[in-house]
Amino acid sequence: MEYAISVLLSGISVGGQYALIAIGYTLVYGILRLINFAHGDVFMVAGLMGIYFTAVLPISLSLPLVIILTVLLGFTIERVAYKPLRDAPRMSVMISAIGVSYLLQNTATYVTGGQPMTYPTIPFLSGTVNVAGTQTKWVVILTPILVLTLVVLLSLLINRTKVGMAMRAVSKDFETSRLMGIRINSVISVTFIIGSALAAVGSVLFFTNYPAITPMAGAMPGLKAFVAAVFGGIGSIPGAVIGAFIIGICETIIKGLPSSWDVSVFSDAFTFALLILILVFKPQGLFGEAATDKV
Amino acid sequence: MKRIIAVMLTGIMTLSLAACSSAGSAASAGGGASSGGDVIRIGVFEPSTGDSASGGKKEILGMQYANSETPTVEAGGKTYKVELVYADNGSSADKAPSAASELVGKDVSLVLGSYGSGVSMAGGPKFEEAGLAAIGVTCTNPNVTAGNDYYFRICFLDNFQADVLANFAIEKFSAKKAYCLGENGNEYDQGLVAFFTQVFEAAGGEVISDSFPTNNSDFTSYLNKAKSEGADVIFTPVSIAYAKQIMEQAASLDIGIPFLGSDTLDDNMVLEATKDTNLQLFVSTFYQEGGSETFDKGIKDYINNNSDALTANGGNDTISAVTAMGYDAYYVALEAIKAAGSGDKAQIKGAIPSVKWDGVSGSIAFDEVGDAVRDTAYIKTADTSTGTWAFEKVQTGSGK
Amino acid sequence: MSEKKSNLPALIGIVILFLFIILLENIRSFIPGLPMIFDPMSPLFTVLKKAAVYSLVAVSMNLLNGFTGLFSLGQAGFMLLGAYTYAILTVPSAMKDQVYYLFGGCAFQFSLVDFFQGIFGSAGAGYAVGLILSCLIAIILAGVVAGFFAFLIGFPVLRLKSDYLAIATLGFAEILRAIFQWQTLGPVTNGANMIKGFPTFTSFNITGAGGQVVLRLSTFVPFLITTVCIAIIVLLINSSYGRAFKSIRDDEIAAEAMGIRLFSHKMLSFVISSFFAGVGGAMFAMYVANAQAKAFTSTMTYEILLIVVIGGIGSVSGSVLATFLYVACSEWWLRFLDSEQYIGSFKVPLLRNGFRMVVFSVVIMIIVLFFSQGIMGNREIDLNAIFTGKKRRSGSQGK
Amino acid sequence: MDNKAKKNALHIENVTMQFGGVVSVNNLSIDVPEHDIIALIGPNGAGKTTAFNCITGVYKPTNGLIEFMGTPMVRSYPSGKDRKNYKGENADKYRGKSVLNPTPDEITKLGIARTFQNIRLWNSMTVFENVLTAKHMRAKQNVFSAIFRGNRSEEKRMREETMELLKEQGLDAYKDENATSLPYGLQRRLEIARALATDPKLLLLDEPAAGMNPQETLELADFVQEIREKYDLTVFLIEHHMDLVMNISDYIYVIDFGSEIARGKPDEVQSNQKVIEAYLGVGEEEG
Repeated sequence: MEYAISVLLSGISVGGQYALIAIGYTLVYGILRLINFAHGDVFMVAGLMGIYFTAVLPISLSLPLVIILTVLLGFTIERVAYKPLRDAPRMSVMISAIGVSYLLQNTATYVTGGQPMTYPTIPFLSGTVNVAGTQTKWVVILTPILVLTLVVLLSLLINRTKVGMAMRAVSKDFETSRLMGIRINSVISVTFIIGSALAAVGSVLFFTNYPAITPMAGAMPGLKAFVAAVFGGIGSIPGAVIGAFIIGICETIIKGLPSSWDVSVFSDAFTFALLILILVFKPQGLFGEAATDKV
Repeated sequence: MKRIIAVMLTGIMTLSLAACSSAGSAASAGGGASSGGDVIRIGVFEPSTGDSASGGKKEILGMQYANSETPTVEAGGKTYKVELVYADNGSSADKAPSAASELVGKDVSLVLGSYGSGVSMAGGPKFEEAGLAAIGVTCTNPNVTAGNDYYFRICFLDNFQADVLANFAIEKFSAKKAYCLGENGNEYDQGLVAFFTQVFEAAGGEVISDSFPTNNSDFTSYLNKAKSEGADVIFTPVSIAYAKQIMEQAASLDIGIPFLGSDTLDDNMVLEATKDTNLQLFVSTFYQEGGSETFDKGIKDYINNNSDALTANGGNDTISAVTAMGYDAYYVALEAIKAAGSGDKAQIKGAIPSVKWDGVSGSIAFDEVGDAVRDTAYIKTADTSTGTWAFEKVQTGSGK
Repeated sequence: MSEKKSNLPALIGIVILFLFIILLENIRSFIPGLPMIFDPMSPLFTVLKKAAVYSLVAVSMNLLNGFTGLFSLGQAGFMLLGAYTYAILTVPSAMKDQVYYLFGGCAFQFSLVDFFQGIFGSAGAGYAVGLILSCLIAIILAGVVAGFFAFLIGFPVLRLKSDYLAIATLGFAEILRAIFQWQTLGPVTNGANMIKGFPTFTSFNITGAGGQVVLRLSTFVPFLITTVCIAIIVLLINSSYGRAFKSIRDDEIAAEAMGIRLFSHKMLSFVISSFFAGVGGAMFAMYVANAQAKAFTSTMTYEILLIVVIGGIGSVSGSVLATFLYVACSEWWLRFLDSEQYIGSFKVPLLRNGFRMVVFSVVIMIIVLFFSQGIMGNREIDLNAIFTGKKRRSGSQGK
Repeated sequence: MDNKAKKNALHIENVTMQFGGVVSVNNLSIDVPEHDIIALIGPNGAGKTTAFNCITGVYKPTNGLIEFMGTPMVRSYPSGKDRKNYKGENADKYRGKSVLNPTPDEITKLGIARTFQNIRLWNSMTVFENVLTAKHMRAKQNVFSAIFRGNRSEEKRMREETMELLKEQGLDAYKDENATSLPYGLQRRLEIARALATDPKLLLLDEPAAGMNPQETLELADFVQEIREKYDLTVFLIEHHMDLVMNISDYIYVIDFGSEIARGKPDEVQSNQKVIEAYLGVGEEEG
């Protein structure tokens, strides 16, 4: 029982962190129909910035700075690497995204010298707490709460504000929105800003829990978050969050299965198998809307 | 139009680079032609990017220090300046062959490295083809030297190391049940786990093992599993980044089971992760700080007086065993050059098997496969209050 | 105008190229005084071999991504299948116990090399025939296995839209990697350990009685295999099927309305592309002299994709050209960026480990953003024109 | 009316196409007799192209039957959730019979070729290749014979026939031009040539005169009649251009909001009050 709770706790915590990244994916995909491969790496860079800033600045100052700079990074990436390709085929944009991801990873290798970096201990978040006989960090408990709060806030933003309305319009019909005078570029920028800010917050939570950062640290969580976004129905924020939690929990359950079965190695493979299954049988995901092509 | 510009740019880039590189190779070719001159090059085949970069850099550090200590070698009545030539094998098997041929192309007399067995095995055939001897420093996989006449090594092998740790677990903790955790697809981890399992089960123990996927970051499920299975020891022969994660997460879970690690865990980044926790970590290693005071003092000075070296060592002056091994490897190379009497690669290759050297990590001699004859390993433990390594014991294997 | 006649110059050109490569690799044994760069062990030849291998993989990816418009990121997975098929089939039985030392030998004892040596003998010309046959069959089977897997996964994934297809194939490659690394399958795949000991490119060097190399063919062999494979791909692209692929890329709906069966043509392209990726994987195993699943990561696929982009999506000759440039830059010419350099006494700033890859990725981004056509766009270098000196009108299809 | 006497090339019966809650085509029934030129007209958004897409297999109609040359080709009825939400008529007329839902390429193979309202030429190919590629479907070859040139005679035949087609259409001068670099009128023509390359019995033209000037439209009318004779074609077209439709059509169907509002010979339709109200008034100003 204690063991089951500990597995569930890990699952919720992992899922929560995927959720924060997945929201960024789902927002961007919903609007640009672009798999932003670089998103996971933005998350990794946010983690690295966290390390470098806390080394010289107090935490209360450095964390906001990390968020601001990550937002700036996300914004810049969009402006430099995606905007010029707005009318290019989708494949080009995706290649550009892969290129950005490659660049961020290589730059991180250069800066860190390839060494795994240690994320600083953040007071309170890193503190431990005992849940039903299992010791865990506070961050594990706080992540899901924070995620849910953010989902509510984001839903409000999207459903109640002017920017949110524009975002919905753009994701429904890009061309028409443009004709209707919606400033597409600012809507897209806002999307990237929100996504990056969430990635920054996600990085704080994730790396407090798993404190070693390597240049590849963002790739896997990034891909899984994308799978979560697809699973939940791309474009749907609650979908992405639920997808992320399902994937996180499934993953830890697989890891936690008896060793004699020797299946724990497939925790990542499972995620991808799930992706293929969902794409084949329910391509619109759990909460997405089916789209028809115009001839 | 753009296309034409692109082609032109590419052309210019290509030309300038070709010019650049041919200038470079011309220079080295000139050096090669005058090998009767006064320079002997030693190739350093190590990762400085990729997963194993951290270990590779520390190994290079030992060689650099040794090189700064003894920059010349006397052979055949002449004094040669020894120059280290580096090639980054990128910790990956697909980059290793080109890094190896980079060294061959720079006309080195012999090669040292690599940290990591996979890259050594990938580069090995290149050295063999070129008739160039390579001395492995800390590549512990049996297949590095087996079937390759030109590969030697000064470290012990995986099976020996696993044997030592299994015996240690039985002797020290009277362990009956061990939990092993390695990275899926990493031959180092899986090899050690397999050998450990053999020895431990032969001694009547029970082994549960798991593998985690590459780039995994959540280890709490595995650790909780070990706990709920009632393991007496946890054996984690993983690379540094994972070891660090595992230690951090084990600390927050209050796991309370002793950890056994292989030589990769002998790293100050792992050590740091155990500081101010109640973790028990024991690692088997090639060298224990304090083994040679002159070396300890010398290398610490070297590290502290050189900011690049300090960064490479992870920001402090704790001596990693691989650094000591790199240091010894350099001297073994010098001995081989002396015995060969020149910088000729074929003669050096012929001389290596008979080289004997009393290094800081113990005395080194080679057996017929080219492996070092070693029968002891050091076990050390992390002192969690001071954040240093404490010597535990000298451990021998079960003698198999 | 008959086609055969018009392709003759290209054929002659290729033969000359082959001869040149053989000469280049052996020249230093005739004229020992030549610079180190002509040493058969110099980076030049390593780069040539790797580029030969990668250019086949790049062209096979281009067939799918560039000519059929299917954005697939599964190339590394198919290479993995090819590499393992080749390795498992050709490791001599005598080597198996040592290679599979963790598993007490291999569950699959058959070895093509032994089989043919049993027929043709293990020395002299018989050995050569046996070696060539066993490698050839193993390489073809490597392609077949990769193609077969492509066929199986094609059913679910080829119905997906562009970016979903990309991510599904990427996921498939990851799943494959996990399976091949699984210790439980160790007796076949050798688990995490690499399979080695099989014939590599070096095995094709002709040695004399004393074991010394008489004629080096280790660079020629990958060139030969790649050239044959690429020639087949080019013939396919210029055939009726190739036109059908292009029509699918240009406009799927119009293609379907003109009677081109979308699914079966996509499948065809996918299987053929995977077949050659499998062959490329087998050659990759020969190049690195081992097969280990760890090498076939998504980074490898990205690398190949970027090569295709640099060369120009939809250009075979562009892909080949870009591969040689890319491999030479990343593995050779730009290596100097990784170590400290001095110009006089001035230490060039920034240069240290990892800088090469940063510069490299910046260059790639510049190409992707500002020269999205790549080197060649969708044009081709006309070999015939080069070797006859005549310039034909580009785009002329009237041959 | 002699329609009954002739055999129908295409017979559309009770076809309804419903997207969610929107009925785009409602209970449409059309007969296209062999060798005739039949037109389907109606204002923008009347559901003409949707009807075309139902015939060519792009959409699966919600309900109805389409016969080609006397054999059922498409047959469908609403079931499950669709049945509950179904707003059209004859919901259960085809229930119990097998559902036929061929893909567009299968329909093309039967002998129905089409053009598109917004021209869909293959933009990376030359004029010659565009037509040649459409011959792929009926070529006797497999992938191996194609790669190793075992299909040389077949390839030669396809190239010759393509050349012939281009000459007839007056496109041979442009054969090596990129298809999309042609003037608009020629692109339309090329699309028709490409459709002809599939050896159709029935040709569906989706607004063939859209964007053409009066002169080009006149030429087009002649052209359509010419190819009908030459290839013994049946033509079914959607058009806005009233001149063209009135000129060449043997019979006209008029739809609005998905439903038929009138049918008849050109002069009958022209004088139909409903048609004038729904369509002609607007159409004349436009055209």
